[in-house]
Amino acid sequence: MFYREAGQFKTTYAADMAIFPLREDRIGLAVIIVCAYALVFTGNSFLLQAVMIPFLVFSLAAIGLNLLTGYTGLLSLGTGAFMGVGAYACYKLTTAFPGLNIIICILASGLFSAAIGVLFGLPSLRIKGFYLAVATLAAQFFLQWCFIRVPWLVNYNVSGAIEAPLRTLFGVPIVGATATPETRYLVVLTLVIGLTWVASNIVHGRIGRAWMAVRDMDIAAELIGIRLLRTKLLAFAVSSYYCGVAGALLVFLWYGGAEYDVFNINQSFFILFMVIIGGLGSLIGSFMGAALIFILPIILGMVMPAILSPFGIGITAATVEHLRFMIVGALIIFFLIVEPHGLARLWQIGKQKLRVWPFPY
Amino acid sequence: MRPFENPVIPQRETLLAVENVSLAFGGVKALTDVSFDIRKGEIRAIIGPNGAGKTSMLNCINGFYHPTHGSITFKGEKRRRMRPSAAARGGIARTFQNVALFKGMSTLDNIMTGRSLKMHKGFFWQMLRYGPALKEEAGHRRVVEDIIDFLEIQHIRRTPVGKLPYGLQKRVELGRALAMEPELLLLDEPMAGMNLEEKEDMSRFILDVNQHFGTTIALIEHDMGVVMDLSDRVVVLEYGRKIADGTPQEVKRDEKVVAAYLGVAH
Amino acid sequence: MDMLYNVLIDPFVMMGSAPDLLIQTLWEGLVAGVLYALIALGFVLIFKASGVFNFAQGIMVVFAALTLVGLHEMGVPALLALILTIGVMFILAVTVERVVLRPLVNQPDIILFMATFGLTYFLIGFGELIFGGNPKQMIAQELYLPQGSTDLDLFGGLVRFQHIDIAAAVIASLIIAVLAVFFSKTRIGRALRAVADSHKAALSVGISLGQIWVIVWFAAGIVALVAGIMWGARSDVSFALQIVALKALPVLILGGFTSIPGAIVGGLIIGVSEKLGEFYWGGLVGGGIETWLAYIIALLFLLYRPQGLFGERIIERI
Amino acid sequence: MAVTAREDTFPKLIALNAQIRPARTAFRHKDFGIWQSWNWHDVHENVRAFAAGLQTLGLKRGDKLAILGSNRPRLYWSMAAAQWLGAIPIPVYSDSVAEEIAYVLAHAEVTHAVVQDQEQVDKLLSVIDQLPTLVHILYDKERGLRDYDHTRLHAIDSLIEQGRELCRQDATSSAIEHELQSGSGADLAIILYTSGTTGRPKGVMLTHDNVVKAAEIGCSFDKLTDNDEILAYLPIAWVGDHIFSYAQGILAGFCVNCPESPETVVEDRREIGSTYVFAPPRIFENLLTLTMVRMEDASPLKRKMFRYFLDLANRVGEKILNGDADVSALDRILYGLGNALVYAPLRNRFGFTKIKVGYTAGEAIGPELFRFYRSIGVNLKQLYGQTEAAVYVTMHPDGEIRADTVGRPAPQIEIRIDENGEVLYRSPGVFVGYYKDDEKTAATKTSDGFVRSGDAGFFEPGGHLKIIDRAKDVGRLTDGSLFPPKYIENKLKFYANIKEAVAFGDHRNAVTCFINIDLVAVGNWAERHNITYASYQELAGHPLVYDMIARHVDEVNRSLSMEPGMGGAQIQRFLILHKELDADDGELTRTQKVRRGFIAERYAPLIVALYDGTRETDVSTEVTFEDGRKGTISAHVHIRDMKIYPVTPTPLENAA
Repeated sequence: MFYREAGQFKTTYAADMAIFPLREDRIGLAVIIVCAYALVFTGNSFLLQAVMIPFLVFSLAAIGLNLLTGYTGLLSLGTGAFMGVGAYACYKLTTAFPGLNIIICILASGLFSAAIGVLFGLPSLRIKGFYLAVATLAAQFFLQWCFIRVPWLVNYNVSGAIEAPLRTLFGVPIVGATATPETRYLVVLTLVIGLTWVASNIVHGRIGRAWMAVRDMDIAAELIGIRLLRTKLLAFAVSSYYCGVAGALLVFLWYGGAEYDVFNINQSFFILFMVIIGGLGSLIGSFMGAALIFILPIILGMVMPAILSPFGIGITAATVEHLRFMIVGALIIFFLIVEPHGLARLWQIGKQKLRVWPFPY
Repeated sequence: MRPFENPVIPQRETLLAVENVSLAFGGVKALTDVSFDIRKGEIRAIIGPNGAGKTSMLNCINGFYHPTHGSITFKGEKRRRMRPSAAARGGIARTFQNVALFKGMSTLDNIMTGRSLKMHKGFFWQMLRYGPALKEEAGHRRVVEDIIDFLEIQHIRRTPVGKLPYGLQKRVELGRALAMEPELLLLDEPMAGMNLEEKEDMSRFILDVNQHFGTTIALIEHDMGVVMDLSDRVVVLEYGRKIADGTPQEVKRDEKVVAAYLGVAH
Repeated sequence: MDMLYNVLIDPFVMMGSAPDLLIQTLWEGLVAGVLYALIALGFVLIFKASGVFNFAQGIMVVFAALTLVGLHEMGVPALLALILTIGVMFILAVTVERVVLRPLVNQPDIILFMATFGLTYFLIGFGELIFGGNPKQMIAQELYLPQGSTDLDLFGGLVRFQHIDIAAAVIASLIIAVLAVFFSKTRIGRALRAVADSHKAALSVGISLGQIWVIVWFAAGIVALVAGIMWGARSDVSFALQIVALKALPVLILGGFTSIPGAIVGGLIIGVSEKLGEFYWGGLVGGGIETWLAYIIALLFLLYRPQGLFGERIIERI
Repeated sequence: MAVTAREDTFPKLIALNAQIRPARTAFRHKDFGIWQSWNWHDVHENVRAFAAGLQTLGLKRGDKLAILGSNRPRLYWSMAAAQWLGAIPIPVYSDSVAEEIAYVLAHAEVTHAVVQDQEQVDKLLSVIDQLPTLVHILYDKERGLRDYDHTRLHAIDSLIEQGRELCRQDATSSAIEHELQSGSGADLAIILYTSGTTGRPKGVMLTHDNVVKAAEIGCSFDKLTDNDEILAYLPIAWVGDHIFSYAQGILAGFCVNCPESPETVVEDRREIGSTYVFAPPRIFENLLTLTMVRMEDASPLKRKMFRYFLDLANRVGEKILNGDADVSALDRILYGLGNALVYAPLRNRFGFTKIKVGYTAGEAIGPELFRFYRSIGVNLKQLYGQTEAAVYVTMHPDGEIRADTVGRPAPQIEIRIDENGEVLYRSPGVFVGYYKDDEKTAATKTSDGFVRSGDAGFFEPGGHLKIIDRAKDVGRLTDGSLFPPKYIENKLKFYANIKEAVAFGDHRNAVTCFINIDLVAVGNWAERHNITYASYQELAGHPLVYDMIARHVDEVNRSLSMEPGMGGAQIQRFLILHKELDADDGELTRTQKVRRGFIAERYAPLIVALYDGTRETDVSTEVTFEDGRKGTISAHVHIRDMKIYPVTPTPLENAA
């Protein structure tokens, strides 16, 4: 309905292969980004702290997993652990080099989880599907165990937890107790946008195609000269990098501190659900999935008591938590049934409908 | 079918030589002591009844299986255990009996993957995309568009291959193989399950490929008529053994072949 | 050098010097293994019959146990509670078939796999919503499960055998035996095999997929219940168990997804090696290696034999 | 601004463009997935080099060069290149069979041919022995031609390259310049062969002056500038395409876009967003039919909305477009809403978003159809033109658009109507004569330079010309009342369900007609009423289909009864033909006009049946299939009698 494609023609391949070839899409994207930044001025720190920041963090993690599972077709249940690696690495870095810019620390910490990711990705050459999932479970549990049992990771502090120290950027505290939600939100938002941009560049290029080729039919991929191991390991590396950074952000710009069990198996599952519901093999889907899985329960938590209290039904936080589990579970089944390709596909369909409007097809 | 005959130049240099190749899975013998050669620029047909080991032969040639005995010499290089990706780098491309496209991707992307080997801009540039990486992409896109034009599939450029009818999928797969600019092109039943018209198109494409790009082609095909029209020389396999080898006319006359096709016990 | 000694020599010296401890550990391992095997069995049943990799099996164990205890807590007599629980497991089986499997028939395996994730989370939420999240005691004696223990004097040391463990071993073996008979002898059993080979084949033979799915899921439910009771009797009943349930995965890797004996052997191997590993080597790295040892073993094993102990070698065709 | 040419030939105009707007895009072609573009500088270079190349192939002043293929920049350039050398380009309908082409090329004594691809080359080679004068063939697309004998076969690109080389030497380049300068407006610019409804095609000779003047008329009338975009998709052999795409493109300097393939025309037009559109009614018709068919599958709510806003548009849309004042504010607001929800998106889908003016011509267009496009904001106009006039005879000025007329005489055009109602015109665009056919020329051109259009029509009080039919086709019933077959047929064809209609009645006691149903529209209708059918024939024979068509015919009869002098021409009996009329069977011309006479004899038994009162009859017909094979189809055809309305004459002003 909003699309006016007449007159939008391409005279070069570069233009034709643009990620957003349609003007309307570019405008839409710009509007979204502007709005995202504008949220800062709402001054609603609950919105920023409890909704937007975690939403963005999870989106990033979901993108990471999506690169691996959605684009390359390698199922992983170790996301949580890889996030953990990032978080702990960041902690070690920023405590070891207090002078080092925190942003650099965060970005660098991803490299460590990337390395670990590659290590646990090695088996992927020989094993596939469920089997690989188990391999990644090994990573999940082994790493989680490390977080507990290797005191060096937490600088031998008794609590066994990691604390986000105070760090500033241009004199403004962005990490630590005194950092305001606004500043932290801005940092997270900027990082996420940047990394998403990079991710979309990768998946739209040679590498992305190689990944999808491996996903769709690895034999054929190999027969056209794509090196399987290299491609898969690269996927593991990039994926884990994103998860790692997400983990670092989670601890340093959201929680402010964390213990090992933040990165437990359930975390892995939740990210996986975001990817499934959002849509395998779609970046925008990762955001949608994160929104649904993370934000929906929050809304429920606020709405349900409101609805039920008039009927004299008191509802405890625990109950809400339980309902959240049920609903998430039900949602997953529901989506797999109605649209196995997730919200992203629905989005696509909607977009297509707008393009051909008023025609049905 | 062909504008006019282009006579087979006698004794062109050998591109690929199969020497006493045997292949067995556990006890099952797929190939037994098969030898033949493929000469530069010719169209070589491999025919035989079902289960004769034709596909296994192709799989050996492009390194997907490794012969238990014997050797395969490609461009004068003896290859014993070669990975498929290595074969691809060596210049062997291939299509499959039951189409092996990347279902999730568009026609364009499928053919673009064929260029993977020729694209070299590293991870860093890929991250930025704009600049060198995109320039490279555009360059290869041009080549791919040539192929799309050649195969007359402009109208399905953006269609996910999963949605395409079988005949077109076969064509796209050929396109992907061509994108590799191979020296040796292996076609596994390129016309299986096609109607007459599609078969004629495909034959035309195969001939054009052979003539325009001078690509050497080895193809497996059931339709004898097609084989006779297309191929310069024919190898006949039965139960994993070579039972005949020569020009279509010679092979057609060979009583062993006739027997094999009529299913006469011998 | 010292490290090497600690890893390679010392543990075996210990085993030799204190065989009773070794036996005790082995026994513990075996019992744990039997229970892993039971859980794995549930997976195998469903995978064989419907090709679905049922991630929810672990949760079904917890859910079953929780229902049993929960009902009893509500004042239902133990045995009645047991029967009711069996009923619940049946209802669950039917519901799953109607709500999850039927709509997803002919979807790729991975989709169904994901669906069982959803089922898992739903069951967790559901169970906790109804019976509350806090750990419960398994009603062992109400179910006439043997209490106490027998100490045997072996190699100049006491080895303690918990009766409940013995019972567990016995019951587990019984169930396995029953299933074995069921699969090989009964008509339905053979039908299930047919399905395992190919859905179309089964349909052509004229068996309703739906029924079969209900049956296997119910069977898996029963197995889960038993496993739940046994495990609950040894520790207590809570969703912490799901972590334990995940252990079934490495077991399956070892045993292969479709082989019942595989599941058993795999279970025992994992159980034993885990306990031995923890007891003799765990200390070196600060203990608690039980949590991941099984997976690492499975992983290493995979690299060596991707198709599992009893699986066929896969020849890739193109 | 009115465009007036100081240069008098097209090559000179191209050179001019290369000076005053070198960087402005002149041609685009969707090829290899993107729009390959050439600006005026490139075009000038290419045409010049092309000319030089052609010279080396011996093309000289007065020679004829045939052009065979669909719209491609290089083919247009070949026209310019030929004109550069003073040779005469002769575009030919590329979809016509080898024999027809052979006739034209032989008749025109063509020496060189420029063709699109292997298909056309093969076509020429198949009749080469009938073309003694043809020496060289040039092709645009090499695919499949590599192994052909290239002694007389050349690739356009390599020839242009060769020419470019030559032009580097001063000698040749000055020679080429001299060739350009020695051309003048009085020279023959082009010969367009019209596929006449009867007999062999005639070669209409037009000079540069003719074409340039004609092009000027259009350009200034619609204020075309070099910012306009047009999609060239109609046959290059057709005068319309030659004037709109070639002549006006060069004169006004706007960009001519060539689609990727015939199938992709709609998408390509959408991508380009052409500002200046020309199409025969049937194209707009198909577009509308397709729209309605597709909307049938839309959700009920959406359909309701669509309907509502279309009705609204039908009520006020045209007024708003014409800038009438008497539209209520509410309606204006609603129309705005409709524009956002329906009209603008529709225009977008059609690729009409940026359209400045669109023309329909060739044959009369249905009022509903016409009104539809105007009401959704497409400035669609009608135009009455002929090859002999280099198109322009009459056209709709802005603000006085009327569905039932073809508008006022175009600037610089004089029109007179002779006693038997035939329209005659005189204008700067009027042709020199028919090539090698002076008697036909004499028959068509009067001594005082007027041209017999062969169409019957009349000026109505408004000063607009109204065409009824081909003059020779307008007949009389035995009772003496007027019988304009085309007029009746068009009224019928305005219904989406009716694709073709052929009316009979001249020298007979009553009007009867054959009807072809539109397979798309009716097929879709059948689906919705779950009527199953295996073939066109079966659908055509279906009683329910008959009922539906009968309703249409009845409406036509009513409207005829209310028009002056037309009341006698009401349809008394009709039948639905068992096969689709087809150009391959010679029933239609290449421009899809019905050949009434031919059809009459071909289906003589049916006509007999129409008049002898039988209710049904058997018939079998020989047909030519896609692949050229022949076969016969036989059918059992029903005939319907219709109700005749009493004649109620009404004053002309508010007719139709």
